[in-house]
Amino acid sequence: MSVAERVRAYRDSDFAIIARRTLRNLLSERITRFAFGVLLVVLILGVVGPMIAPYPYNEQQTTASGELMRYEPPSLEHPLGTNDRGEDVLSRLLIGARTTLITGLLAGGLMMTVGLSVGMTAGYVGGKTESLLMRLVDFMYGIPFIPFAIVLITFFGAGFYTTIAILGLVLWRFIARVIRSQVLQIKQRPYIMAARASGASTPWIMRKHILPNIANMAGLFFAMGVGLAILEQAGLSFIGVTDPFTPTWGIMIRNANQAGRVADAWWWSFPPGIMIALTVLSLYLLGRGYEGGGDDEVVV
Amino acid sequence: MSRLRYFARRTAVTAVLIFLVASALFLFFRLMPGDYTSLLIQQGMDPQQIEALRRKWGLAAPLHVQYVRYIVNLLTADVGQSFRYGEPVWDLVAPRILNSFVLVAPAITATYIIGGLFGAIMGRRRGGYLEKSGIITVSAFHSIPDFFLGIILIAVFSSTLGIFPTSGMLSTPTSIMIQDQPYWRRFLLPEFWKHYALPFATVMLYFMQYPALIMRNSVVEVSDQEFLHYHRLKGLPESTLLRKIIRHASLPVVTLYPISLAASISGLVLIEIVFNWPGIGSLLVSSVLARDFPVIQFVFLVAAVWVILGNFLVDLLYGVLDPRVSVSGSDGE
Amino acid sequence: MSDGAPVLELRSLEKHFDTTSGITETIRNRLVGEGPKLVRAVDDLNLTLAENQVQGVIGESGCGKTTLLRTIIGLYDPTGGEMRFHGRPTSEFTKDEWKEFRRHVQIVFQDPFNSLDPKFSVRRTLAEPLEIHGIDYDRTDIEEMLESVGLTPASQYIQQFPNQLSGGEKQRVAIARALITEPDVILADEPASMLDVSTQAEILNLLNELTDEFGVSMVYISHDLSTVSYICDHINVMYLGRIVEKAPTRALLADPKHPYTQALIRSIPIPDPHYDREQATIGGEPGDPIDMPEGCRFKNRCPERMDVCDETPLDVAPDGDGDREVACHLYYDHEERAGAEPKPAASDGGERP
Amino acid sequence: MAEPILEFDDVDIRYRTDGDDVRAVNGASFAIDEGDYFGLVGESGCGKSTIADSIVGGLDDNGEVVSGEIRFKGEQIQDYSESEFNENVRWKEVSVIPQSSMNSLDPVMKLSEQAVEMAKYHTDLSRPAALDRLRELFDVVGLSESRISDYPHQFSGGMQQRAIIAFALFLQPSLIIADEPTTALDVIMQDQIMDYINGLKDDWDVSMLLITHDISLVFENCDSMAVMHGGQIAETGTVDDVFDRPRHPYAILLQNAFPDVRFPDRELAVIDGHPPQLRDEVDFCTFADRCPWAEPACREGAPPATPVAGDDDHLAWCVRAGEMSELAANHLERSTESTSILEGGQ
Amino acid sequence: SGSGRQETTTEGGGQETGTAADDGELGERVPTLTFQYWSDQGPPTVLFEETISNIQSVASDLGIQIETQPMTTAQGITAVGDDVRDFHVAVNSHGPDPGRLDPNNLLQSYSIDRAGANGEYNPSNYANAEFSELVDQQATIGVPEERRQVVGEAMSIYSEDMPFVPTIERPTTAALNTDMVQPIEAGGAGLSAVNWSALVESGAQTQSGTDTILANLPGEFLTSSFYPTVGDTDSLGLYTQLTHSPLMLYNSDYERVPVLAEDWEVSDDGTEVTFNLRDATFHNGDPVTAGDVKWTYEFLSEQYHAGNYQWTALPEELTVEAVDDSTARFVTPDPAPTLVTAQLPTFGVLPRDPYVEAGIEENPTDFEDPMIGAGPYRISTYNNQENIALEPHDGNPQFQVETPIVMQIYDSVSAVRRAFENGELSIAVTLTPDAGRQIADSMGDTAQIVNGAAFLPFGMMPQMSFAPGMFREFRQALSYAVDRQGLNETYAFGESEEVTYCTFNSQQHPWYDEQYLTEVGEETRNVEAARQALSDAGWGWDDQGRLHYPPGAELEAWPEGETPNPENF
Ligand SMILES: Nc1ncnc2c1ncn2[C@@H]1O[C@H](COP(=O)(O)OP(=O)(O)OP(=O)(O)O)[C@@H](O)[C@H]1O
Ligand SMILES: Nc1ncnc2c1ncn2[C@@H]1O[C@H](COP(=O)(O)OP(=O)(O)OP(=O)(O)O)[C@@H](O)[C@H]1O
Ligand SMILES: [Mg+2]
Ligand SMILES: [Mg+2]
Repeated sequence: MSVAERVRAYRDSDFAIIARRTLRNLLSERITRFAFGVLLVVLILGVVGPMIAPYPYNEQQTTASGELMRYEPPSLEHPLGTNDRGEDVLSRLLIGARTTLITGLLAGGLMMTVGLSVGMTAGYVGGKTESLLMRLVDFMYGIPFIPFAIVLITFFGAGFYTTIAILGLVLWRFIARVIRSQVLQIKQRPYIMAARASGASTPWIMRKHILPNIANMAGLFFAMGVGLAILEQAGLSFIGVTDPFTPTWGIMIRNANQAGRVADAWWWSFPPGIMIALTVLSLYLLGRGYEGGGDDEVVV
Repeated sequence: MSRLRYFARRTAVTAVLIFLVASALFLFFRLMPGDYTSLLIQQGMDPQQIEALRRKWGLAAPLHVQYVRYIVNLLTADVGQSFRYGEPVWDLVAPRILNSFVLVAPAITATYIIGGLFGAIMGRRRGGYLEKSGIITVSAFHSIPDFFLGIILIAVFSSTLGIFPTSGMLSTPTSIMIQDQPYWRRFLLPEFWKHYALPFATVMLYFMQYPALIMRNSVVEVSDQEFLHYHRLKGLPESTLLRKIIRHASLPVVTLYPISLAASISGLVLIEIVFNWPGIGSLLVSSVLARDFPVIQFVFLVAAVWVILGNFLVDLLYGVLDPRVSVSGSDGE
Repeated sequence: MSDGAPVLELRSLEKHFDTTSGITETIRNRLVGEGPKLVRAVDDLNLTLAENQVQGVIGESGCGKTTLLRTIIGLYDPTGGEMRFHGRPTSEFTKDEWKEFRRHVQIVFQDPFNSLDPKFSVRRTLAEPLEIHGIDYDRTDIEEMLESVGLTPASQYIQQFPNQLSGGEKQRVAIARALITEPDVILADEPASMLDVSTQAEILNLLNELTDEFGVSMVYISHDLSTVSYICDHINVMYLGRIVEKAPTRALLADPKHPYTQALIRSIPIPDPHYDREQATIGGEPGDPIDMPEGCRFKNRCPERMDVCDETPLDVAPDGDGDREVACHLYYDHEERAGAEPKPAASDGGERP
Repeated sequence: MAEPILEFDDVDIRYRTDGDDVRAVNGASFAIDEGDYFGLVGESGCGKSTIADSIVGGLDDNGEVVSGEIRFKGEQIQDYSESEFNENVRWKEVSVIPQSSMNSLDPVMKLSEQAVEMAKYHTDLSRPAALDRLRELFDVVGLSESRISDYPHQFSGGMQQRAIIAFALFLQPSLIIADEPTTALDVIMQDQIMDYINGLKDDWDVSMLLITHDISLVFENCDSMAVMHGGQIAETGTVDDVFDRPRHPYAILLQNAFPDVRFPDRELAVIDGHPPQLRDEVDFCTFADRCPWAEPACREGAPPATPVAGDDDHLAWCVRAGEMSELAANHLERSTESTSILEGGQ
Repeated sequence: SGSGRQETTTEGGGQETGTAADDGELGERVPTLTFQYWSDQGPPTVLFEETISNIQSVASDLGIQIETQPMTTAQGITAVGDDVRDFHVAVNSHGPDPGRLDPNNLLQSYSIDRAGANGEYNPSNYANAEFSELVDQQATIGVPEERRQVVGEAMSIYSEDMPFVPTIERPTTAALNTDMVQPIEAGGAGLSAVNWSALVESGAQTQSGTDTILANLPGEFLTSSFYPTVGDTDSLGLYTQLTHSPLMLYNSDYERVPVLAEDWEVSDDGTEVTFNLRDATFHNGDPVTAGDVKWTYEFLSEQYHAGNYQWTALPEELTVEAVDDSTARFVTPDPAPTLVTAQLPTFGVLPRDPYVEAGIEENPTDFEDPMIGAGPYRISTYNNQENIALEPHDGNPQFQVETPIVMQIYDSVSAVRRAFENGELSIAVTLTPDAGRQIADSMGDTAQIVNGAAFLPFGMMPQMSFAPGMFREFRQALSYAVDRQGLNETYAFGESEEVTYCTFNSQQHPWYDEQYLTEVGEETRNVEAARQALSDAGWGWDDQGRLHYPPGAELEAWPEGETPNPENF
């Protein structure tokens, strides 16, 4: 098959058609268009940010006379000023885009994976398995996240990726709940019965029918999960149990707060705060997607 | 199944769940590297003394012995002594829980009432400007990290405008003054409310999203229900209809309320820290850092039980609020 | 396939659901000495489906029609009785045979709006059973099948998704999906009842044609006698899990024997203002499949109730007509049968999905 | 015949949407005489419920009667406000048996409370008096009086339907609108419910607008009727007129599409195509695209009301109504040729 | 030197010559180095992170790569105690517990029998038999001069071996609102939550218009476990200096000054210390008698050895004779030199009767504390975990104070600073230097910033049980590579002092004695010297500039999971 043909074949595949349709739906509203726009910008920043950063993110800036330039307010040279160590805030913000994004995406992905597996298994298999899994979810809900995350971090160390893993491994609970109820609904649909009656195996049904039908919802919850992960990571950073050498936005706020300069060095704390808020808001708005996207389940 | 039997069964399940949680917590924390004595070592305590201490605290015994002891103690309502503070965990934790509750309960309640009303308005103005901007607003407040929100409020209202104090529950002299008086006396002081305003506002702004959005969806959904149409056709006046809509739409919001109340205990850790609120969250964090197992175990247990009971309560509440919910059906959901 | 044997034969088929909930109740039942709470959704049911025959099953909501259908397709394990496919008991089936069986028995559902996967295009919907069974196919196979259910030109439909199809078209696709594996039996669960009259006619006509053209047999389930009579050769009237009367369509309509059948037929509105319908005289609600009365299950609503109705009726062939049977004491010759004990209803078992 | 209790005169109803408006009802005209049972049939989405809702001001918020007159007992009501409807029309004069009884009763209120509420807003009946009345009506519809303070979910579908009929009678209205009152029910139950509804005619002195897609219910229970298609009335007249001399192609085909248990071998008529979307101005016959006898004139302007056989009470909105008896001859002769198997056997 | 000895004891000679780099032969590559630090220490954590960044910025010049491993304190200590070898350098510090004003405690920490995987905390896993012997020796030398000599020798070995790479002194920062409180005079220690001496020495007074001093306290300082059942020594500062006066006390210049005792005399063999008491009264008005002194310290000792009071660390066979009402004699079978330098200055005298009545003897950890001491302040209100109110007590012979104090718990430095700037506090302690700077900026003359230094420096602790920390040259290189001035600048705004001698005591410490110490680095970094130190010892760099060990170097001082054998050192 030539490339063109392959592209065309792909374009005509059910998957592509559905994806296009979903995208079109999402883009049809002003709010979600805005959210998309913001996310696109963040994504681009995440990819090229480190390249366009004007200074190395951890280089202490000094004046010509060798004096440390700390707490410099914004200037042409340093559009977002400098921080307590005299590092260029803009550069850190740009690097932070990537690390924050990685945190969000990986943790969100992990949440999705676990939540989806648990939710789907519970929903589809039912019976004892279901009650067992749902009790597990209840149990997870019973855990106060921040303190528990600290506990886990002391188990596994406060590495950048460990934190991501911990976020993902605890926060999947809300996804599991929603997915399960969704699967419970879907599995009652006659088309599932039809497939079963035609001899389709459980894995087949899960893969071909259930998964695609919850894909939209899963995608939206993935978006919310990413947002949640970014928020919670910021919270953990604030407490000071994440790796502070990887400048995520959360770490930037934490550092500003630790230096007690949130308000007076506003150029240091507000940009990451605003970026977090914008990103998370966009993800939420996207996650809300179409009407009544199961908001009521998202109590975390 | 009769309601009574259902209740008994749910209670049993809940009790088992709590037991499991307690066990899991025990195991988890014992697997953590280090215990409180490590801190003592560093601070210069004699190794022999540490050994004696570990024996005294029962940390030297094999895990299963410790476990049995822990469970037995729990059953006899003995939650142990804090290693770090050497005082009964209960005495340490109880006032903190009370303080947290004083902040959380009214704040979350107000959030649910105000958020719910706001959501109801949004739901009625479906498709309108108010709805769209409302959704964005409540979501936006939930997108700002809560601690950052708190810090901003402090920066604006305390540091810059000087309207509210920056932190704490009462000014120090006042809290000394009223310390021998009953707890509720502080509620009579204007000063308390000044301290209360900012943390309260933070909790409210941050958590407004849930009730508002759920209420909105719920109102939209209920407004489309047949029985409402029927009510209208029966000639009930607009105000009565509205009351009915709110009553029906509140169901999911009301049932979410206990869980939210419980869940926010962990969410509030950061807000408590920012506002220096003497609540349970900050104690928990510092206890985790210090490996003060009896305290951690107990607080986690309290949190878990709170959530579990919250769920339980919701189930019961649902049965009361909605006569359709058959008690046997809701088990395992 | 063994010749001569009916395609599908159900003998005393039973499907009971155990609705006892939880351990506590089970223990209580043990202590009190009660049996488990059973829903006897299908109870002692006999049905024979010959090749190229269309058997209708009608009955009120909740009488067990859907359960019957799901048991036949193997989604539920029968609690008792036997099911034979081409003379072979399904209980002896191996896994592969089950798969083969599922290829030969296909299903069409009532609700066209939900019976197609919204994420599957028409092409994939039709291809799926073929893929499951590892049957080679190409686009033309699918197009041909679409054309034969009246979706022409097929190329226009093949890329569509269910939400782009009308109800009637959806149902046609569902029928095409059922036919594509060249089944011997189609089980249809009121495929037309959710459609508008005009479309309903379309589907009924189509099914009529297809059963002739493809030579498939069909079990057609409905609560609406007028459509059943339109498509079926034979009608089985079901009441609370049992078949209370079976007869060729015309015979049944013209001369219903069982009081329930009579009531059913008399309740059907006739689209003719000049026709003066004799109204049915039964009242009450359909019985509860959990607490079924001893003896005849219809006795509490029956206008012809007799003392003997406390005994379970057996199937008899009134007028000695081998083609029709009715389970009603009115048609017993009680003297002759004296001594013939009614079969005790089997119990035990639970859902074995 | 008595005075019409309800008249529709060239009524257009629209739903505003984000995109194009939905022109749900176009140029609808019909009249229900006092004491008459009037049937309205048509396919799903043709506007039946919209018509019903417009009578009691129950249109969705985005719906509006844009032109024409709706007269109830001679009063124009199409421009009534909510409160005017509440005062003058709803329930005291016109009550409704809604389409889905299962979902129409407030699930968290006892039936007795719902009745008391009704009494509170429309009468000065005391609470005990209201309950007494409800008991009385429960008796009428065949429900046990002891169950008036049950919750709706404790009733089966048929019982809920009957409770709703009781509610409809509560204030002795002069018109009852029954919107698909039996759709979800089994035949036997349907028959019983229709029996009750029919019985009202004698005891209660009401008129009825019976909306259904099942033409046989109309034929059996109504005096006159209208057939609707795609937002337009296709044909009105007495049931006998419409049955014996249908002149709108849709009315003809619809009757033939219905399986009749008496004639299981009859070929069912198939009506190709779907009703139109009604997004644009409806100045054509909405049945034209599906009509085997359509001609260009059908698409040039909304069809005029044509009296059938000079009878002003039997109208067909078809430009070819006059030719229909020839054009559709083979459709019209259908039922006469075979004999009913029901009678045949007896 | 210590590490030199290690090298000779590990067989496979050759590397001793240290010339490998010249002939281009390289040993194994130095792995990515893991720097562990305590992430839960608040302001110090900021410095730890700063220190790592500081090294990180020259890592490539040294040919090494650095990874960080934040750990909670408990976890980090456990890891050291178990000799878990997943980090190479710990960046942390010794806390300024009052007991550490005598060197004994920290010397003991570095003794060989605490090294290795035995659960005991030897922060660097330092193993030097000679040093350890001296440490043991000094603990029982009764004659102060002799002991000073032995301690000096031990310190000199330690300093030479460099198990600790010091960076800067631990600064203390406090601020006073001079609109509310009169300025105070503070010694080198400044003013901190563990050291209120400046406050009591100056008899701190409010300005007219306010009548109470409002100060902050970090959370761990105010729990219902008060003296004598206090949870850790940190909080003893609060009790000994404010509420429960001991016989003598370290003042804000870390010098011992008499409080309840007029003077004291140590017998020649160091087994007897005799105190002459001054006229003093407890808060309940009773005079402080020798009987109270006897009861207090014998009781504390007893409880410590029974495992109840975690902190007292008094000698086991301590007896106290009440010679007369105003003379108390402390007797131990063996000389107990730390008694007068470490323990007695930290533990206040308790009135016997009220405490016995309160049931302390039957139930030493859970009794209703009458909260009576002889300190300059009396506890008037005590809100568990919230605040404490103190009123002046005029029966203290040393300190005269006039103004009540209320202390309130605050969890974070920013919260303290905000409250202080907002006028909610009149004294803010345990600030960071940065916060002090901010307060100075925002409040100008209305704030007095009190800077001081704790008596212990910050620094790094290379793990000496395995490579590369086991090699002195590596530790030396680390010491050269750290930019002490830069740290002082970024962290302490230049308010601290660079520490260039290897010592765990900083210049403020009463036992600091430069003549025994080795200078191990410079004030600013010297990468050249660092590289030189390494290459001199046979280390080398490959083409990509990555650091390699000397060829054939043994990389473990002792196997993981074991304890070192003193014979080998
Ligand atoms: N999984 C199940 N567990 C318990 N009871 C069941 C189950 N499935 C069906 N039943 C019960 O079995 C009886 C028969 O149900 P079934 O769905 O077969 O009826 P039906 O004739 O298809 O009704 P309808 O016309 O409404 O579809 C009903 O009383 C139903 O409640
Ligand atoms: N609120 C609304 N907004 C927009 N369109 C609407 C609204 N309500 C109804 N419609 C449209 O108006 C048309 C007529 O609807 P209506 O409910 O009157 O049909 P119906 O004949 O009662 O159908 P059914 O038999 O399904 O009840 C349909 O096309 C429907 O989609
Ligand atoms: Mg069914
Ligand atoms: Mg309708």
